[in-house]
Amino acid sequence: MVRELGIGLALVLLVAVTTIYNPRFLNAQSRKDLMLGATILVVLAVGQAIVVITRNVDLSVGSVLGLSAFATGKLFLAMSETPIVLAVLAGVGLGLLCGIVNGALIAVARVPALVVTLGTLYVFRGVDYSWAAGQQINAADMPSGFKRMGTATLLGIPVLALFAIAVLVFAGYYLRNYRSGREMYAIGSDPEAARLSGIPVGWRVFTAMAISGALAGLAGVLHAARFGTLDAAAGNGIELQVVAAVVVGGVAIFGGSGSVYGAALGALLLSTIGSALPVLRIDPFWQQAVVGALILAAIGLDRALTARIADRLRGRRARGA
Amino acid sequence: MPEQPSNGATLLALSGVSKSFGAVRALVDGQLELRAGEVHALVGENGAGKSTLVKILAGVHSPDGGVLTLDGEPSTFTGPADARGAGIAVIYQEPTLFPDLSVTENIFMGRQPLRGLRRIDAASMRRRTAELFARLGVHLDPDRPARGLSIADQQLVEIAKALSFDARVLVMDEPTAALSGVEVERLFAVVRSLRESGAAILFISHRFDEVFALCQRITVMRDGRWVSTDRVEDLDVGQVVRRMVGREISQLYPKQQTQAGDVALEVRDLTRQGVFENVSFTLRRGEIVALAGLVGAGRSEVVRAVFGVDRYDSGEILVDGVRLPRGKPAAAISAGVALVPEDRRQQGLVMELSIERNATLPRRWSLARLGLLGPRVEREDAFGWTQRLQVKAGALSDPVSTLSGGNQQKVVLAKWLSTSPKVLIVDEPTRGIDVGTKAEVHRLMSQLAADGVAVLMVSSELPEVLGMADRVLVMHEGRLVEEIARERADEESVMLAATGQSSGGAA
Amino acid sequence: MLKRLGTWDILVIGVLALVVIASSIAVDGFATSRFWGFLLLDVIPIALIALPMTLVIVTGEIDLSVASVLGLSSAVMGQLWLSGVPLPVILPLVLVLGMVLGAVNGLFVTGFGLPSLAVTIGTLALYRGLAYVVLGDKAVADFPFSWTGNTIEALPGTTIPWMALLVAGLAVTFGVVLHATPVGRALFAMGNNEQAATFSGISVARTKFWLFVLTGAVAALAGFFWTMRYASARADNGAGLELSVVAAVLLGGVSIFGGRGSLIGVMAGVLLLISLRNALQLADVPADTLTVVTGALLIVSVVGPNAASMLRARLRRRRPAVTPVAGA
Amino acid sequence: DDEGDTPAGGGNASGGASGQIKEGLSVAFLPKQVNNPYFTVSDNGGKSAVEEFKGEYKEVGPSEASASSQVSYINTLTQQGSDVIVISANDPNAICGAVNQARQGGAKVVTFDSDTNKDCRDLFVNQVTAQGIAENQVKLISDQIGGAGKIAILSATANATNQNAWIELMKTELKKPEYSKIELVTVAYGNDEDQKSFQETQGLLSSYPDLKGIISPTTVGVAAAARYLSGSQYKGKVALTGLGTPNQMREFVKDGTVKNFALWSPADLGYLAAYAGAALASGVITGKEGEKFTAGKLGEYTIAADGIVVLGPPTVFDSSNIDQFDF
Ligand SMILES: Nc1ncnc2c1ncn2[C@@H]1O[C@H](COP(=O)(O)OP(=O)(O)OP(=O)(O)O)[C@@H](O)[C@H]1O
Ligand SMILES: Nc1ncnc2c1ncn2[C@@H]1O[C@H](COP(=O)(O)OP(=O)(O)OP(=O)(O)O)[C@@H](O)[C@H]1O
Ligand SMILES: [Mg+2]
Ligand SMILES: [Mg+2]
Repeated sequence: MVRELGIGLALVLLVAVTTIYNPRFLNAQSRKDLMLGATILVVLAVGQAIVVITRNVDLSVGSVLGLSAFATGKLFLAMSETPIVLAVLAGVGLGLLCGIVNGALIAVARVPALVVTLGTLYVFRGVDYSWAAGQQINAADMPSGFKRMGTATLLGIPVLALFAIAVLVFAGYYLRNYRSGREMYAIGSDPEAARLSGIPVGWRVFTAMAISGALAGLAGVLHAARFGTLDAAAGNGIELQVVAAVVVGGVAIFGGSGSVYGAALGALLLSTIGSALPVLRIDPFWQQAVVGALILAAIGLDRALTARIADRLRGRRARGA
Repeated sequence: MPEQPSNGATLLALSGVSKSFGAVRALVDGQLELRAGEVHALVGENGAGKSTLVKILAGVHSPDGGVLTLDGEPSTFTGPADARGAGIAVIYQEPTLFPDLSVTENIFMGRQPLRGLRRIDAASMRRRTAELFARLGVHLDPDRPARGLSIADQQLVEIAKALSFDARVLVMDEPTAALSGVEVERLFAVVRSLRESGAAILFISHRFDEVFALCQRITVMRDGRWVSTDRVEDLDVGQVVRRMVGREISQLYPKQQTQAGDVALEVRDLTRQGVFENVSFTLRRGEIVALAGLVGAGRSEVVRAVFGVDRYDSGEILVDGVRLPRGKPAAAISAGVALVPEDRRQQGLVMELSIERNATLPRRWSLARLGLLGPRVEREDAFGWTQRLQVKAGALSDPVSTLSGGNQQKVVLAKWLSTSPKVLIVDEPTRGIDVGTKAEVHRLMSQLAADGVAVLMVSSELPEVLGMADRVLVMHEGRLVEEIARERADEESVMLAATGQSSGGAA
Repeated sequence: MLKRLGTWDILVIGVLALVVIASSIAVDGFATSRFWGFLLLDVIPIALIALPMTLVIVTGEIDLSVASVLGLSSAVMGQLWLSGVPLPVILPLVLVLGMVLGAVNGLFVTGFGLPSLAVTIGTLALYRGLAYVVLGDKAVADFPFSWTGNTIEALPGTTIPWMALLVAGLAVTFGVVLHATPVGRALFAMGNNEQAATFSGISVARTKFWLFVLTGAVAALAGFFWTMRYASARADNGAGLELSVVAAVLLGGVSIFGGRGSLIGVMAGVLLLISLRNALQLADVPADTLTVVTGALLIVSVVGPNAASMLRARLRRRRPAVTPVAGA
Repeated sequence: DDEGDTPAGGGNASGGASGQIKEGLSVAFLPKQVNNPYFTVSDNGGKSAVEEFKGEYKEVGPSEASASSQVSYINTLTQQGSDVIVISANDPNAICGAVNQARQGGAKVVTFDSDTNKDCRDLFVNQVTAQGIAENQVKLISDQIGGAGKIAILSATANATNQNAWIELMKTELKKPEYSKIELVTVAYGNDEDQKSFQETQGLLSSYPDLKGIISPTTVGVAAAARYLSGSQYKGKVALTGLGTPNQMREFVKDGTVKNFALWSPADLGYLAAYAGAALASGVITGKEGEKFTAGKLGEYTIAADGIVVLGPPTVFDSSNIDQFDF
């Protein structure tokens, strides 16, 4: 909780400074833009957080997003009357399929997630490219209802962001309140002890990968709705940003601790930096460097905090016998 | 002694159970019968196969052969979840907690109480934890993470976890190893009430007083085989030990008389906050000094600090009168100190590396010519000591992980003996090695001492301590409480000091 | 010597030989010296960075910032050149820069005890960002031909670039260090079991720190080569190269968890990856398919050995495998 | 399509007819990046040209827009002995060495869309003159904002040569008396990335509340800016023009976000480049200034200074004509 608080504070500070510099940063339009800008990264970060909590990693999310986004476009090209619900389901389903491929390779063949998902990062993207063959799907090809979803708001909150919020709340609730959710933490904390406790480790890791895939698929649909214009390159290279968001959000890269809320805050922070720097009229070339420095600062801070907590606990160990 | 159990039905039984890990035959013929309303002790030397048997009961290992019967029905467990489903709760020898999760969550992982929609009922979970802790007399915050708990507290959490099962069968693998008297008494009270309510309990311990105080029957194991099962009334400690070891103890420790020489190692006021305090002692050439104490007394920490692996807060260490820098094992090695660590799998050996590379790792620089290690240098060098210690291996280029535990231990010994140390520190040198080899190791240590090496031996095995040591240093809760000369050292004096009851003592 | 090769090395070399033979027969223009000249030029930067990366991964760490170090070195080269510093001075300066960048990684990893995956994702962004800060989106291209031309110059009478010879020399050096020196022994030991390595008198933290420094220096050297070969200093040079390097190293049989791998395997892996790519390119296979092939190769390289050993174990005896879950 | 000559300009002694182009020329298109829709369209234009003069067409290229992987493809084409390489350069310098090797190997190299150094290629087929773009864009925005107010430019990357040339000329253009009431407040860079361009647009509008119009002379930028405006309160209030493709912009022209914008035909660009390359390879032209050749249905073109061939003035798209285009 301390960690989430820290990031929340950093976020508030960033928004405050930017708003003081330029009050329009927080007007209705701009608030909406900030939320929209964070939506996709938040959805991906939630999935990634679940995977990282189990001491794995999913580098293929960007490729899955691209594949699913393009598939959504293709679906509308083929059947412009497709109901939105169906399109969302199709995208999520495709992502789920990709996640299942990852999960099966990792859990069944017992190989490191990093290598497998680095491989599927290439494979899924390659499939996406071959399928697209340079085709672009334009906003005009999408039904207006779907595109409206990309900009519509409900009570001042963009509909797309509502998806992200729903995913976040659901995942957060699941991880906290369900046995299988807690078992994911247990696995990340100590896989061997998890096995001794009778936790179905392989199955849970498989599930985590599948969830991450499905959420990347959802992110693809959201991408299609938001950007309207689609080619096969959507989400290219976003994976490291997602991992960074998760790590900045206080999820330990070696598993077992952190929360999806933290990861979402991390994503929100990274995307808000992306929006704030142009408003602050900071040299665009500095942006990436700032992001990198921030990642380092965040993980360094996280470690310092953990060390302090550990020290406090050690101090308490003076138990008489 | 407590009263008769309510009923004596056999809940869980093993017969003819065997289990091998590669070439190591951990269990050859395991037999056990756990009855309702009875506490059953399982004793045996280190490496006798007790924990392996426990893991078979827990469904962690599936046996290679033999029968497991549950309520009279032959059954098989395909995983820990099966055993748990059958009402078997297990406290493993090594705590298996999740460091990142709260104590409460650790206790209820996978079996959290649920409320509507299959959600975890956190409030009732915390309440039940508090109840369990109250029952055990534990003062721990149920919401604190398991990370940073002392071994004793970890063990208590494990006990609370096992109790929370309301299991019919409770298996405890050395639950008291890290506990002090008060906690042990509380645990026993809980165990007795469980027994009265009709549970079957398996209790493993190296402390015979506990065994005789708590248990109704005792099964003795040796070298993976069942030896005997008797009612406590029909046994005494001497009989149990003889059955465990299989021969007279005195044969085991061929101690040569040596003349103590110059001081080789001097430790002054070594302190590490919360772990050990003001530890001072000297070690002379030709001497074997034993560092005794209960598990968790801090002996390993002291010798690790001496070797430079662990940090320490104050004090100094001198080898041949020269001060060792802190935290530099390499410096300790070049000053002539060698440490055979207690955990060979984690600390002693690089399991995936070959025997020859393990055996020569500390001397890789001195073996190199022009900075290069030729293809045969290590093998030729490793050959000498591995041969002398009779390491049984296919080839020296095999990974050390393919060796049996005892042979692995020999490789660790070879690795350090080949550095020709002035000061040899051995931490539990014979843990997990078979009876024959044990005698060999003892002979070797005697021989080295006779050759003028100063030997510091940490051991939890009293007979080993009594048989080998010229002097016995006893640690209790991080302090050196007694120094006992060979002549006056016996089981009682050492145990009294180790349990902190000597109150000053005569030294 | 041959019997000291691991089964995986032999397999990778075998597949490489197969690819070469099959391509020579099936792909027009493959078996030409000109093709191999081009191919070697493509191999050089990846092979170069793969050398220290192998050592880093053998110790159980990873460095994802290498391509950004390459880019930042290139950008700094451009900026220095613009401000009139001569190339013979620039080269050592850039190497020192690489060492400093590597030292920052090393400090975070060993000094603060942070996971290298997280740290180097951070410095991947930081260093690339700094490259843009230094050079912006400019390209500096007016390097003298005496340098740019010479960098890709072939050995007289052949099409083999002399740089390839240099890399081969470095590869032999790294191979000897890793496989036949006390340092190499220490690297394997700490990759397998850090604790046991510490107990054997190995200074794990210090060794890892210097390994990161070395990686930075070599990545900077690759940046120099890159800038000279393409005669263009840009901030985005080599973007995304880190994944190719890691892929090649893993393909070469190095375990991502550390403690296992050989330099011969890695060099065969690099050659396999690039020659397969260039051969398919020559056979007009579209880029998309190349991407798929690269990924599939990587997956097969880890799943293959595991599946095989699991199958063998199952055939030998039926007992549950005790394998911890894959880590990040 | 009829493949006859278009009677534009009339046959001239130094110019050739398409009949003089050799059959069976191998023409390879190497875009900045395959899978990029803009290049898919223009390469397909090239493909129809190659089919007309009965050559062998192929498109190769990297899936990420980097100069280094382009070099690898140029090397491959060199080995394959392509007659004509039509390339859009990711870096004006980095591919020079490889391209020159290809030319030594007998290939004719034509750049299109994005040029290399002029001594690395035989011809550059320019979509439009820089002057033409500048005049066009300034005129479009001035008409939309009524000739007065603050404007900003949303460019691609800060080192994009063509973008910078256009921006410089736009500044000169704005000095003309008829534009004296227009003030250019800033140039922002969206790096030709959708998301970045989107955020930069947002940043522009936050920083300059009284901004009247935006010029985005890049297809990615103008589409992102249009999408931002159409979903924001500024829709219809802040004018936007630039260079964009009809398919990407149709939506925003119809919903009133964008009144008009301009672009050349990417397909024609590829088509012309293919003909230029074929004419070179057939010896119809050598690449010298003043030489003429006929490019199929597009008619006759003359090589300008520095080996540049200009496609022609851009087309302006608005709600009246946009539905006639599909690219
Ligand atoms: N996973 C394993 N792989 C290989 N060998 C093992 C494994 N587990 C145990 N062994 C070996 O099996 C033998 C029996 O071990 P076990 O742990 O059952 O002994 P124990 O009776 O519990 O000893 P202790 O009193 O020291 O706890 C030992 O030699 C040990 O080294
Ligand atoms: N991981 C740990 N975290 C906190 N405290 C620990 C940890 N490991 C050991 N301790 C504490 O350090 C002290 C010494 O433990 P240690 O096991 O080294 O003692 P020992 O006398 O060598 O016993 P053993 O016979 O097990 O080797 C104990 O009080 C123990 O609780
Ligand atoms: Mg045991
Ligand atoms: Mg110990």
